[in-house]
Amino acid sequence: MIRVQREDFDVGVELERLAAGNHRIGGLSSFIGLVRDMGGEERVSALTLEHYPGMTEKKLGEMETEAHRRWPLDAVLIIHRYGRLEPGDRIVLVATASPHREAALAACQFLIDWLKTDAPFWKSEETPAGERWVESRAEDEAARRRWKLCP
Amino acid sequence: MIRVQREDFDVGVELERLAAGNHRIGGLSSFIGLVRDMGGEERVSALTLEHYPGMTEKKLGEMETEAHRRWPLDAVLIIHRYGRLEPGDRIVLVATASPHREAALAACQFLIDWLKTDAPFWKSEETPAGERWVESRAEDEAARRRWKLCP
Amino acid sequence: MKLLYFAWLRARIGCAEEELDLPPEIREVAGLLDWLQSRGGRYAEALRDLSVVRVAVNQNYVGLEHPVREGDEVAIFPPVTGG
Amino acid sequence: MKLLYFAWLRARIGCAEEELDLPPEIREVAGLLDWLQSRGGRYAEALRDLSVVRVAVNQNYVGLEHPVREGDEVAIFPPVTGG
Repeated sequence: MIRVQREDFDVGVELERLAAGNHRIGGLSSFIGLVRDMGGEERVSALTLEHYPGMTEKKLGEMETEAHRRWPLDAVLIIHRYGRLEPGDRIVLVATASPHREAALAACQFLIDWLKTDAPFWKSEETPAGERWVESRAEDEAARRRWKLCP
Repeated sequence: MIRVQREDFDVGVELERLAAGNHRIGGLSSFIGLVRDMGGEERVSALTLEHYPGMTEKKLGEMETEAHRRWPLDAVLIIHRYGRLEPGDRIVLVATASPHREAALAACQFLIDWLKTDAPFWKSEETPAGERWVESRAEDEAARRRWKLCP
Repeated sequence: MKLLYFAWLRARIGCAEEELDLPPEIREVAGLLDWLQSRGGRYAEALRDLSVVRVAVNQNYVGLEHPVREGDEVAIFPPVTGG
Repeated sequence: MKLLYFAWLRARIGCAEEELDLPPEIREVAGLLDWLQSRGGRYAEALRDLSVVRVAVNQNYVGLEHPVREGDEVAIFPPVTGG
């Protein structure tokens, strides 16, 4: 399941719901991305996430489908927020459930790696020196390449 | 932090507490192990987890220390339950928090892999054919070897 | 054709969305970007370094040689930084 | 010496914990396991296949050649299956 929203989410409720009633699930892996108070050397007082409505849902849906194709998963959840967020706020939740831990763990890592390079979100940070757009990281491209995805 | 307990735990509360007030954290990775209703071909109606009090805490503590040595982590949490559990019940929570997602994800996988082969817990399953002890899996040993831990 | 701009490309061009009557000689993304640069001013400046420009046609990432047609939704933006 | 048994080893031996006056000729884990097997009955049966037996001395995993001493806590159990 895919959700793109301004509002915060309740991690406990979301993870509970993901596995509820499905006793085939043996492993539930999750990753939560949070707003940090530092961006490089600069103190960050807030972050604004812009996205491309329509394409965001499409790309996240493709990622969900590809994860199901690669691993035996019982459930996938991606929630990504947009709008203005402050340090400590949740940005993203990726969760995967499978009979076996290996599949859940690998799929969760795959999804967050792919999401970092391909989900159309952009961050701008509020710093003492003014507002600035976050630059993409070469490490994120390297992490994506691990999964042998088409360009 | 390490906890070995009979009682269930609240995933939302635990993860919230792990990151609370620390705005250096950018990634929070977690794994939850759940009781499955199948063990191989057999239907499992319940599971009893036995452990070695004293050694369990010692081994989990060593795992926490080693994770901190290998990755820049702001927090580590391992909660493992013992006693009688039913399908869908939570068994274990491993959670790791770091400024960067790579460290959080790798450390979480490392901890659950190591825990599987070295934390002194044993499962017995209640099946229609009677009670039986779960056998260890060769895949778990292989997963452990990935991390180049001493034997 | 609908053109969309995001993040600093939107901010530099000063526009989030515009309708364009595609000049008939433009058949590919590369030609579209050339044509936008040729408008000068904010466009020329924003699109100066194409190594930091990504393009999606109808919500799929595409390369410079990808065809563009009247009726397409073309989005132009920097490398993404979500998650 | 304190001996602890867990899981099916505990169930087969029918005992979770016992105190043992270590015979002075026993200096290593291997010797201790031999000696326990030589008790016969449930011990001999439970310890028949040492490939599925693990040993911890003072809560550390050890091999068959590890020394054992009076006062040690020695635990004998099958491969672990938690998590």
